[in-house]
Amino acid sequence: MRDLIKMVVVLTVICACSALVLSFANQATREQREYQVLKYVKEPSIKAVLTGYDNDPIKDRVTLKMGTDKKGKPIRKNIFPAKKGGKVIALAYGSAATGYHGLIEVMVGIDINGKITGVSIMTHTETPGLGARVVEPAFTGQFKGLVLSDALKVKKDGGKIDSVSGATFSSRGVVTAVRQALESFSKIKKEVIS
Amino acid sequence: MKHPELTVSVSPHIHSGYTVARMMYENAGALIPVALAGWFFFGWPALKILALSAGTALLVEWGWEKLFGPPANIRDGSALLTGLLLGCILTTEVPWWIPILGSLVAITVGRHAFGGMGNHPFSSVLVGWAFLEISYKEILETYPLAEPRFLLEASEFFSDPPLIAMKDDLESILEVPWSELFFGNVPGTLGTVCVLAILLGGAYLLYRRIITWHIPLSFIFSAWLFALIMWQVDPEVYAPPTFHILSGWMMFGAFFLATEKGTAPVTPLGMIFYGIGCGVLTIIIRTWGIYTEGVPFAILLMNGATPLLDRIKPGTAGRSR
Amino acid sequence: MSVAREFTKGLWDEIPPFRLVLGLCPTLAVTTAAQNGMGMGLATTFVLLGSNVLISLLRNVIPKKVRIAAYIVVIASFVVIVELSMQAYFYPLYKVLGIFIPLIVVNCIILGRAEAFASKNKLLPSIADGLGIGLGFTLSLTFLGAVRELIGAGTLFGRYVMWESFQPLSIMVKAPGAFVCLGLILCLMNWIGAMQKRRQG
Amino acid sequence: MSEYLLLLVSAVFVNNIILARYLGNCPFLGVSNRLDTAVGMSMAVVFVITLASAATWIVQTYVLTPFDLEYLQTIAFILIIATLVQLVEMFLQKSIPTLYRALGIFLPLITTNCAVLGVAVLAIQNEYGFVKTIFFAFVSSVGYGLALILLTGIRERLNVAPIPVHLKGTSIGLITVGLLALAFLGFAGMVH
Amino acid sequence: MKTIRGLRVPGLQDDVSPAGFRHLPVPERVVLPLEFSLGKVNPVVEPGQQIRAGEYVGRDENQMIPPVRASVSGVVTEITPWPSADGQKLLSVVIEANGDEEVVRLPLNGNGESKPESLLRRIAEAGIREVDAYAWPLAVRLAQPSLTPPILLPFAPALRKPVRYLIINGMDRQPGVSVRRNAILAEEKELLESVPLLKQITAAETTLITIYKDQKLPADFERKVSSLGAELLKCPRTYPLALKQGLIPYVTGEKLPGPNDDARSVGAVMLDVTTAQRIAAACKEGYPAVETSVEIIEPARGATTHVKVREGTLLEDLLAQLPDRPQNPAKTIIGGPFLGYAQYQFRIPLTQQTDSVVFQSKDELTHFVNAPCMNCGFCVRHCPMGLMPGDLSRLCEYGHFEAAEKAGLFHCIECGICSYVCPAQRPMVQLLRFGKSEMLAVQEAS
Ligand SMILES: Cc1cc2nc3c(=O)[nH]c(=O)nc-3n(C[C@H](O)[C@H](O)[C@H](O)COP(=O)(O)O)c2cc1C
Ligand SMILES: Cc1cc2nc3c(=O)[nH]c(=O)nc-3n(C[C@H](O)[C@H](O)[C@H](O)COP(=O)(O)O)c2cc1C
Ligand SMILES: Cc1cc2nc3c(=O)[nH]c(=O)nc-3n(C[C@H](O)[C@H](O)[C@H](O)COP(=O)(O)O)c2cc1C
Ligand SMILES: Cc1cc2nc3c(=O)[nH]c(=O)nc-3n(C[C@H](O)[C@H](O)[C@H](O)CO)c2cc1C
Ligand code: SF4
Ligand code: SF4
Ligand code: SF4
Ligand code: SF4
Ligand code: FES
Repeated sequence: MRDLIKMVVVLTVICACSALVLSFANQATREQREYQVLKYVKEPSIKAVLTGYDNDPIKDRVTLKMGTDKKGKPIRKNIFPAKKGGKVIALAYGSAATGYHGLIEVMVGIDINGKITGVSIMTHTETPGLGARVVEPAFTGQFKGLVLSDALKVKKDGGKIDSVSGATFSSRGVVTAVRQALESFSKIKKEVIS
Repeated sequence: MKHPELTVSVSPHIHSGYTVARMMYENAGALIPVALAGWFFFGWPALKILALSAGTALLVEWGWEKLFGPPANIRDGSALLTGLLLGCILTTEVPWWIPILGSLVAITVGRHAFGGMGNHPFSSVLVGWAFLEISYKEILETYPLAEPRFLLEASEFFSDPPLIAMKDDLESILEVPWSELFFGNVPGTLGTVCVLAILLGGAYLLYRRIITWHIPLSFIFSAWLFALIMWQVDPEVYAPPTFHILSGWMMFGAFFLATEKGTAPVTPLGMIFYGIGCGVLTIIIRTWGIYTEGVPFAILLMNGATPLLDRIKPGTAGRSR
Repeated sequence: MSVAREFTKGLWDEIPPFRLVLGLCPTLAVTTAAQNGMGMGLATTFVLLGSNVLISLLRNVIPKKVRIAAYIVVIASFVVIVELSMQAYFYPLYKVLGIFIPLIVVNCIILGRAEAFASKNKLLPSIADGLGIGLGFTLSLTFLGAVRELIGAGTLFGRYVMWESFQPLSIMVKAPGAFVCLGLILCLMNWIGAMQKRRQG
Repeated sequence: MSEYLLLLVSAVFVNNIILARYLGNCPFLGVSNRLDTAVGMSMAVVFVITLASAATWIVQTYVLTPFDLEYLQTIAFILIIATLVQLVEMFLQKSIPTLYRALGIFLPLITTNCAVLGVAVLAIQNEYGFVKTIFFAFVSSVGYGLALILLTGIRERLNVAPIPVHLKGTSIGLITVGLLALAFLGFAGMVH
Repeated sequence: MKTIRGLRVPGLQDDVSPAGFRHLPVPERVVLPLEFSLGKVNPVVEPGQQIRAGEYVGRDENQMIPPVRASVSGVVTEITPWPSADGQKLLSVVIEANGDEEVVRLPLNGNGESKPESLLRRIAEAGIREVDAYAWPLAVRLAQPSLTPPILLPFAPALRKPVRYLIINGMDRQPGVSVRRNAILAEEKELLESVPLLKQITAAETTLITIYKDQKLPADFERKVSSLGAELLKCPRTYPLALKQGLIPYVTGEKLPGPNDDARSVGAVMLDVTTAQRIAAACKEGYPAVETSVEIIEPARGATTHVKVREGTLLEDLLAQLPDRPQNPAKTIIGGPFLGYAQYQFRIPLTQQTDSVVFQSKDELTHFVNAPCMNCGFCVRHCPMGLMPGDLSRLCEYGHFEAAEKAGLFHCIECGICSYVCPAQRPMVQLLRFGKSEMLAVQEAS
């Protein structure tokens, strides 16, 4: 019996100490980890879609609640503002739509007037050599300078975007994601600037 | 009577006289038509590549024998054969160090690390080739045009090897006469394009009983059948079965590579299963894989299954004790 | 054995994974480059050292029956700390090592040292043991990573060092290269071992 | 349906957990000398990996994620797996002694097997649902078993071959696995 | 019918011309071994004792093993271990001959002379021994169930089976030997006489004389055979079809259950034409088995001589009597190129189990080398027993004897085909024998 109690006590103490230390470690590193993830995952895309800023868009990020998911939890969305001399000149944020094989996540840069400054594909699972070619500048470059009123559709659907040959589905996915980003721009702009 | 000098040994007291060296040299001899076809379509560079790969193989074998002794044996011709086979599956466009590196890997990692001929689980030729293919896909897959020396005109149908043409544009291969593929008037690796030459060599191997019909026939037939089924399912997407068996390394693989001694099963049923595995995997890899040619990987995979297939024993006469 | 001996044995006589054939998965998976190998090695060393210290200190407190569970908790706690800090401060390495960071917890070496050494020895030898084995592991992984990186990519610690026309044998940084390369190094170790033995008589 | 088929091809052939993902090497090289042992080990691995992935999925979904405890994943999973293997061992010993005799000796070996924890973590990383997690764990471990059995066939033959002396044992075993992985590269690109 | 795998060696299986037998004079001395694979007999003579050809030299008290009879008349000089063809030393009786050619006939057993029981007794008494090794003595194998001594039945249930097939085998055991083919040509009368006797004894449903396709036969042979109620079965020239492990499945369609089982377990009896001829001589003439026919083969010169000598003649004495003796042999093999034993000396007695002596020249010597198996599968293609000799030999080479046994080691009949075809020139049979002996040693120890 003594043994048993000792076993339970020791294990409990070890577990408790462990939990304590770990939760402390978790707290201590949380900020830094979030920053790192964004820096390495998002920064290359942000750099690709925004130009001419002098701040760290990641440090200055604004987190917005954008509706709720199926379970009623709020969806948080990071908006990365590009500033020049302290003034916001453009925003970059992610958007996603389904391609041929699941989600294609894109980063869209939009200047303060609602004009696209750049589009970059962050993640996708399209077929190498086919759908995967939507990441190429030849495709993403087409979006630069477009606004919401432009026909943001692939040519097959009557728009002005040339789809990657042999990969209509993937192209369509990207275009949809970009369009969705533009559609929410005015709302986001208001919240970020205020 | 005086005791004469008598030799004593265990029975039997005779031997067929058919030795490893003879088998290897005959097997290499079967490559003569193949090499000639390589020269016919791709010119002197074909012989240069063969010489480089065979020369390196012999040199490495010699070195290994000097360093570590038997079972390495430069005189038994197995290294020569390995080198020649490796040369046959390269194009004439590769730089000179490719056959050298390939032979080096084939003889050392592919062969002698495992205790030499007959003990290496994977075809040493294909191990050498796969090292190159994985590392230098672009170099290995740069194809020369076929330029027949005489008799035939340069092909008007193919500027790419048939299998690449198949992947790029299925329609383009449909109007090609099969004879074009049969004679090998297509871009490709130097020893694998000419089905005619390979069949001649293969027939010699069969005639000399170096190989039996089981592996080549089940390999080619199962590939044909599987391709036929797919073709029936959707002829717009999948190539015709006859195209599959006449193009690429199918014939060369079935007669010369899949039958490499030591890496293929030895029982009749085992050989047939092995051939079927090779055939079906070839078509699968050709159709859905990222590598143009399925034959080498199919053979390597089935090499891996050989010890298990060899567990299918021929019916022992009698129950087990 | 002296403390120094406990330390040095991990650097040659029992160097993992070449002599002590354990912990093969991270060895094979992360040694595509010298830097990755070194990072993995150091992370493992940290956990090894930490768990050796703690287990050595607690060795008289932990009841025999629950010792394995206790060790696992200790080791896993250190792994989580490594995981969190790497994510915070060495993100690219964290990404490259990926799933193999949490897998340090099942690395056969660590539990092995806890059970075989730290649970029976005082603090100082346990530190020496953990450091020695850990550094040995780091050296091995760095070496294997360097070889694979050099032949497979032509670089060393990310810097290009081969001649200009060199075409890397990129199979070396893929799965087959990992296995074959480690196999050949083990062969080399066997050979060296045999040479040493012969010299000793 | 086709989704599951692709997952099967992916887990068994393209991303085989041992030949492409390097998980579970130590027991892989340890038990691949005799075919009957390899078959036993394969069955044990399939059993434990599938069970463990299901258990860890439940804990992740209903405990760790809702309470923002994801950072405890590693420690939670390893404890679950260790406990689970213990329980399975006790259960088998009591209830299905024949199965216990077949698998028993392998169970402790599996506790410290990267493959078990690895598959569990991968299933979470890939954000599979419950059924898909179980399927993924099952086919992944079947892939492990397949590779193990193929390797064992080869190694049984290498036991009676004149392997150069310094290459004997683990060394040639690793080279063989390397060449097996080389062969499996033929499946590359068939599915993601 | 079930054809077996095996080997064809065209040159060695060609037909020989009917040479008949050269009868050699009685030798000066004979050596008669008393030990056999079935067991040993006890000597019933003593040194110094006078003896006549045909009288007992050794007998088995249990009357299971056929007795040994003197093959020459003369004086018993010693009873001593003597080297035998297979390299053993066997207790043997040495008789100094007096040149008398007479042989004492077997006593007639009253008037029941043609009843199967008395025929069987006569066969048992005649001292007939067979070239092939069988599990039971000839008289036991031949007896139909009603004639089998009941005491044997509990030990050998196979003997309860009626005899469906009686096979008189006229094919030679191995390529390169033509003793049986010659015997059919030279002693046709005895062969034909034996058929009704054997049919009567065995009560066989079917009686077959097996010969090679296109084998040279005495004139009108087929008709004579069928008039006796027997059939001529023409078989392919595949070695080792003429051995029981090959012929029994070929004829009956059933495999022998185990490596040591007798044909009776599938209801068949098989014996040599030469054995059949000895049976006829014993039953019709009362002539005991004191002679043996031996083929002297010298492949280098293409020479082959069939001789009839008294049993126990030493090879040395035989050679001395030959006018055309072999020139400087490098190797001397008693028992044929595939199955025989190489000798280191010539003082070896030729017994009824000896069918041939081969003299090889230096150029014909085989060199088996200790090369690794290249897994070419040639041996698998040819092994008549359906084994994988390559695998077996590796297992034996590396000491995995139990695995080899599981893979069928003891089914190997040591026919030598795998060694013959192996391109790596591995000493296959030697390795397999080594494995068997090690395994037997292990079993004996436990
Ligand atoms: C392995 C495989 C991968 C495929 N990948 C894609 C893909 O990434 N995108 C796509 O649109 N279709 C893909 N397909 C689907 C077929 O090509 C399908 O026929 C095509 O989507 C419809 O053809 P169409 O759009 O030209 O009419 C894939 C099919 C297979 C077998
Ligand atoms: C193996 C394979 C992979 C494919 N991958 C893609 C892809 O990644 N993205 C895509 O949009 N279509 C993909 N396709 C779909 C087809 O190419 C389909 O014909 C195409 O979507 C039609 O678009 P197109 O009108 O631009 O040719 C794939 C098809 C196959 C057979
Ligand atoms: C075993 C071996 C491997 C070689 N590997 C390569 C190689 O990977 N890449 C390469 O360009 N040259 C390789 N070489 C060949 C030489 O580097 C050759 O001189 C070089 O390719 C000449 O090319 P350059 O004229 O473009 O400099 C190799 C040579 C040998 C003997
Ligand atoms: C494994 C290996 C790889 C080699 N790779 C190259 C290479 O990429 N480029 C090269 O010029 N030479 C290479 N060499 C060959 C050697 O360095 C060559 O003789 C000189 O480079 C001559 O230009 C290689 C040699 C070996 C053994
Ligand atoms: S094993 Fe036998 S045959 Fe071989 S060398 Fe020794 S004694 Fe001679
Ligand atoms: S000697 Fe034995 S193993 Fe060899 S072929 Fe004859 S029966 Fe088969
Ligand atoms: S014939 Fe010789 S080399 Fe060929 S498999 Fe048989 S033993 Fe091996
Ligand atoms: S092991 Fe070989 S050499 Fe020794 S007795 Fe047996 S057959 Fe003869
Ligand atoms: S490190 Fe993966 S099983 Fe040991």
